[in-house]
Amino acid sequence: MIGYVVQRILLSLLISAVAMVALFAMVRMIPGDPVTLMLGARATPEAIARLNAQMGLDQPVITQIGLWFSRIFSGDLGVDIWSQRPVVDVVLEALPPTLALTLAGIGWAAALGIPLGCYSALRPGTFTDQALSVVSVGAISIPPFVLAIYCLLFFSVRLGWFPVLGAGEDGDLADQIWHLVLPAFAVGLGWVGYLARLVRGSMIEAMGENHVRTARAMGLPPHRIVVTYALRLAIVPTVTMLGISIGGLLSSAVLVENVFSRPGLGTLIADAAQGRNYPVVQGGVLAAVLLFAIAMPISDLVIAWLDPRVRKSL
Amino acid sequence: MFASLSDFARRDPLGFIGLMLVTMILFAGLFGNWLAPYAPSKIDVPSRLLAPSWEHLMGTDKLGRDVFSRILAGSALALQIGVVTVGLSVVIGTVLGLIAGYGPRWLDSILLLIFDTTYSFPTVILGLALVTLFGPSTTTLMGLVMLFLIPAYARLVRSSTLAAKGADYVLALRSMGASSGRILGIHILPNVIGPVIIVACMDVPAIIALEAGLTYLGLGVPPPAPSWGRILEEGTGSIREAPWIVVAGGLPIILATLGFTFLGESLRDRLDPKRKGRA
Amino acid sequence: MNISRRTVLTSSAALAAASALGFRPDQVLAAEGGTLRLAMSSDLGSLDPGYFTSLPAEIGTLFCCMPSLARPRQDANGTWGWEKTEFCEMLEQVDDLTINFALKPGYMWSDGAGELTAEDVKFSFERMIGSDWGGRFEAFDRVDVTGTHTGTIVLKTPYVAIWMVALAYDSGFILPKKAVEALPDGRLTTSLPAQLGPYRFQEWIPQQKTVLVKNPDWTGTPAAFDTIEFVMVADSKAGELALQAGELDIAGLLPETAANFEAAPIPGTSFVNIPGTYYQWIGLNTEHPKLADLKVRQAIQRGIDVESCLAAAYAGLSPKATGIVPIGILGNRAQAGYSYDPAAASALLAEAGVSGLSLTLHYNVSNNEDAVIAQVVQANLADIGVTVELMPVDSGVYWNLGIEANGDDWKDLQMTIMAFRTGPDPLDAMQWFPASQYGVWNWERWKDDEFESLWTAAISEKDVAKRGQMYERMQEIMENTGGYVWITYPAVLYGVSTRVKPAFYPGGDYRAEEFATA
Amino acid sequence: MSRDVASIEGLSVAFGRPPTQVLALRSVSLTLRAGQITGIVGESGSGKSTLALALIGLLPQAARVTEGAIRIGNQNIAGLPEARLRAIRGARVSMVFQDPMTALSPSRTIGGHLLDAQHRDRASGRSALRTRAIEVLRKVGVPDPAAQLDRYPHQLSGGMRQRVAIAMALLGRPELLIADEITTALDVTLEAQILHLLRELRSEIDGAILFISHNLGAIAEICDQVAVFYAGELVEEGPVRDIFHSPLHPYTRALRDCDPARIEGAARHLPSIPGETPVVRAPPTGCIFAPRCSLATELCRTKVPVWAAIAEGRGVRCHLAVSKT
Repeated sequence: MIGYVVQRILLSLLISAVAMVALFAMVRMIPGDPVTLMLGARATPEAIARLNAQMGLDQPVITQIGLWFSRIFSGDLGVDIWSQRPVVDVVLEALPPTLALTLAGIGWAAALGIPLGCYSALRPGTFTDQALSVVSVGAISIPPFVLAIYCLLFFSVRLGWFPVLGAGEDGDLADQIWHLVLPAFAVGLGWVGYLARLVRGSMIEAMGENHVRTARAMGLPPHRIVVTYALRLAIVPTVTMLGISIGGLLSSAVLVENVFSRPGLGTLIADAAQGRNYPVVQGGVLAAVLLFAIAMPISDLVIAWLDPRVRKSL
Repeated sequence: MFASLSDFARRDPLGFIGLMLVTMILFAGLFGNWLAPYAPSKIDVPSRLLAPSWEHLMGTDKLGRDVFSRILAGSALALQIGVVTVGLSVVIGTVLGLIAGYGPRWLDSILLLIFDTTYSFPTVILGLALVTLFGPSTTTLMGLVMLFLIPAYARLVRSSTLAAKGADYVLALRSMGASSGRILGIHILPNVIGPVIIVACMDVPAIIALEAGLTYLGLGVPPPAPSWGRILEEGTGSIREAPWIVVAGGLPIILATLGFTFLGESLRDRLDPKRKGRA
Repeated sequence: MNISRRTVLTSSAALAAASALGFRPDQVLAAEGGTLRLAMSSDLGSLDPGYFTSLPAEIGTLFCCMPSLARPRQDANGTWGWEKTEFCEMLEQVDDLTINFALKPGYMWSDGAGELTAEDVKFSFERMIGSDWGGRFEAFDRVDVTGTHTGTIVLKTPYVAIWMVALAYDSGFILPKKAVEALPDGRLTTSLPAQLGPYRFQEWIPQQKTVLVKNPDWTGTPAAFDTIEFVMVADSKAGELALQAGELDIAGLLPETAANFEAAPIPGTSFVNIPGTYYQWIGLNTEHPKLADLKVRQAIQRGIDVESCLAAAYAGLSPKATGIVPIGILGNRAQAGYSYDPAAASALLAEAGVSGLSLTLHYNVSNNEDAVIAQVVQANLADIGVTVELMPVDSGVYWNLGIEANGDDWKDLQMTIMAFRTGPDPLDAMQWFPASQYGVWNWERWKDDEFESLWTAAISEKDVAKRGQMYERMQEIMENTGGYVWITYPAVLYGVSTRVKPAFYPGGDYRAEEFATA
Repeated sequence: MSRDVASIEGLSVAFGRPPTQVLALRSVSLTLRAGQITGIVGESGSGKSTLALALIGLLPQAARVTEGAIRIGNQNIAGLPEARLRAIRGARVSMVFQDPMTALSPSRTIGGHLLDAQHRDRASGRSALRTRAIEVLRKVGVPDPAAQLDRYPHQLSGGMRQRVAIAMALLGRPELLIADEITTALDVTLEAQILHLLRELRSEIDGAILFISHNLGAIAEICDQVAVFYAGELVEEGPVRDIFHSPLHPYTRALRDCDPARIEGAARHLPSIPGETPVVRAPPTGCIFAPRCSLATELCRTKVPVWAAIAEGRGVRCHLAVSKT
């Protein structure tokens, strides 16, 4: 088992390295330079030269890549052009709110989506199943930012139940959770529908398996049959899909973070990219890529736990 | 298939609804421009933000343009972004997936590395890079979407091909000297295409909704193109004063999602050999 | 199989109830317990007047927490001038090149950095030379310290704009000499080593807010609030909703909301419309082959219905521009030399023997108003037979389009929607159009001798009225090149909670230190 | 006479709706007596498995019991709601299925399966259940049973998995154990072991065993009583000796003659019955076997033969057979 995990992590790190080199080349290809953007109409030639030198932009791309990679291991990801702060701090500050948002979003979506998927899988074709299908598919299609604004309009402004802006006071967990409810709802709603559809499909298939028939022949109560005999295998494709979709999660988070003015990795990367703040772009994407590199092995391990046959091949 | 449409409707109501919705959208997509009561991009500033009325079924937007006409014109764009992109990605992705799954080990790991690398990239970053390099346009958006869909489908096809490669019927075929091409094309493909169809059908609406998100970030289709995403994004600006614009922009996306998903699922139940008999 | 429908429904009901419990009765409303919350569309960058990006959050913090000799003040008829601050005993310009000042004794820096002295003033202004914002101190020579609290500012050449461009605005902050010199390479970043003002900079939470607190040792005019928060608001729609929910005391309004304010006001707020200090125009590249003929350019000037652009993009709340210098600043022209006249435009095109002309229009994709204006321009010019292709570009590309040094987009640049910002002096606005800026920031690419002579003369012209006329003539010359279609000076629209009395700097920046509870 | 464990009275089962419906079973009556192994034999599609699933209440959704009763002990379970059916499964009736490779859940240990099989007496505590599981595993011939509990199905051979499935069926102490083609998927040597095991278990269960197979050899070896099915109808029933030595129904005779094990000399063609088992969608007008029966007369083709009970547990549905006795 350990061999597999190490191999999996090495592969993920290789993926991250390739992604970062690709990013470096791509970012350099994008026209426009950070200095004119930062100073705008007041960019004097000396200021441009000074900043370019400071960021090492005047060196050939290859050396820049080499320099950047060599510094990673010492934890130095360069300096944020706008605020002169080390990129590591900037990224580490933006990571927790995004993680909280995506995990909360996916968390409640799974908590509601998976049972709904099972429920309609056990009644294929009935009116409830079809009604649930229409509702869950409809939920997928509502763009998160529209949903976010409607949530604000209804829950925050009219009912006053929830705050509108920000991610809450540092250190005050209750306040941060209080600020997390609406954004998590907006990010998660689409996922409820998506997970429900996926689980329904694979559950219908699983319920047809022979070992489920054996379980029913034993007279086991239905919830035991669903959870221990059917769901445990039917959930595997869903776990795989979740592992892969970290990239997608970040982009839906960006939209919601934008509306709720929440700090986050997605917004950080988007703003930095528009401002050609290369160091922060690289740092932010490295975090996103590492997030993905971690998510892949985790989802593989969860699958191995769920399905011992996979474990056998480790 | 089914004896008649009514039989289809009775036996598989959701699939039937799906078919109806998809045909409606295809119809609007093909004939939208002629059907539209007004020219979609005709600006009439004095009559801006009018409430829905008989002249303007879905009211007018900030520039006085008739929202209903823009929705109709937008369906052609939605089809292009949704259906064409997903279609191309399924074809290319399936081919890559078959090659990766059936081909030699080293080719498989290289392709897998490429697939995973594109996954790890946040959509926002790639979107911005492409838009800045090639300028915001429908083709850039389609390129961006394909960059994400092709690896997804390739990965799906690869895993089912790997599973099929070991199956007895493939060994039997090989023992009879069938060429790899034949095995892949005629025997493995029908078995692996099922899951791709259902995922692709759920992706069509997801891509249409993604276009709305990208437009919100300024990366989507440039104005004055009447994409549903742009109508939606402009609508959020005046959500209190003119709430009908957001509804008008959001409704077609929801209908498209329902249509493609249910049609996809009923297609899957028919196409996927394994699911033939079962409910 | 009976996971009964009831269990599924109750679990989702439980979920709703749990979130309801999330509502905390003691939700603190803004401006109740002395916290003033102001919406900011951009975050803090750096707090060093020499190297910041002059974002509202940076300027706002410095004006609350740091001293300066003079601050802008509007006179009776709305034109911006300056006045000495409470840190100054005396401040007067003796002649073209010398300004004497005397500080009030006894103002102490925080964190044990000693008293505010003339040495601090000398250090603060002389370090601006060669900084990113050195351009504003071109005419500045030195500061002679004549006493612990007295000194003289000496200019190299007469420079009337020194007050409004430098000393009295966002480059005129005085920094604590000893404390700043102790910093690594003598530069401030995202904190202030020592402060002196009604408020103190307490903390900056990136992407969220900047927090200032009342300065306990402040002896000057008392601060009106216990805390001031510049709250980062990325989406202006969410800002409006936060204002309505009482989470903000002031927030920018979208044009539609503002225009509709009488019919659908945001409860508990009032509407404020402030003339902006941005100036927006459509620039035509006079050297581009398609636009080389003056008649074609004049046709385009008359072919664009600026009124409908304003109605569509700004809901009619922003004034029609008459030139570069915005309303309320010396040199603002009474009216432009042309108006929307499609017939005349078509006639001009016919005279020039041009038909089926197609042009590109570049604009910055991140400005929503630009997109709307572009679509109106496209429709207007289509009516006179000119097809316009919209080219929205991301800000990274946009700001380099016309700069010869940054690539060769400038060669094919035709029409561009432009907008710059100016301080409260015409020189700050006109500095981008003399010959020296040709191919740098003058993307319309023209040169004019009369303009050059007027430009140099106006720098040192002491007679205000005469100086005003010079700038008006300069704008007339620009208009006559046919390279400019004036659009507007985008109005700054705020919703302000009725519990608060706002105060603003030129261009609608918050004057947080002068906000008061109503 | 030993008591009746289960009895099927005039049972008919149909799948789907006319006109596409299939009449899988037509008015079948059969009694299963305690201490006996009753064999069910017939070609595939003759309704054998439908009968088995009916007995344990696991008929698929598309199936409808159109007439008759299924009595377990004295309780008629035809048409009972799912919850009531669940009460008898694993307790009064247990079943072992054909394919051991897919009968056990890949994600659950053998021990887990065996504990689930005793879910009704969870009260007696895990350790008691574990010892009982080990005891039953040993009884069904699983070597070193304690070690097997923590292993997963894919780590066991086909034969071993089938023994575990049988153990699971026994743990509920059922009155009726149904073995639906449990040796079909196994190779010959394993089949012999399982058949031997079934014979020993007969004394174990104070109920009946229903052994379903299309392998006449296996039927002959372990069954006391045999029922022959053709196209959804019970065509002959009787003690194993009578069925094999003095079959009354032409189909039974033909089946017996086709058994490869009985052929002495080499023959170019293996004996077979011409034609195929019909799919019956509407009640037949004559004897269902007539089209393939070499002795068929006009009477067979026009009149449906009535079940003739010749003796206790001995009967046949055939005009000619009745006339002969």
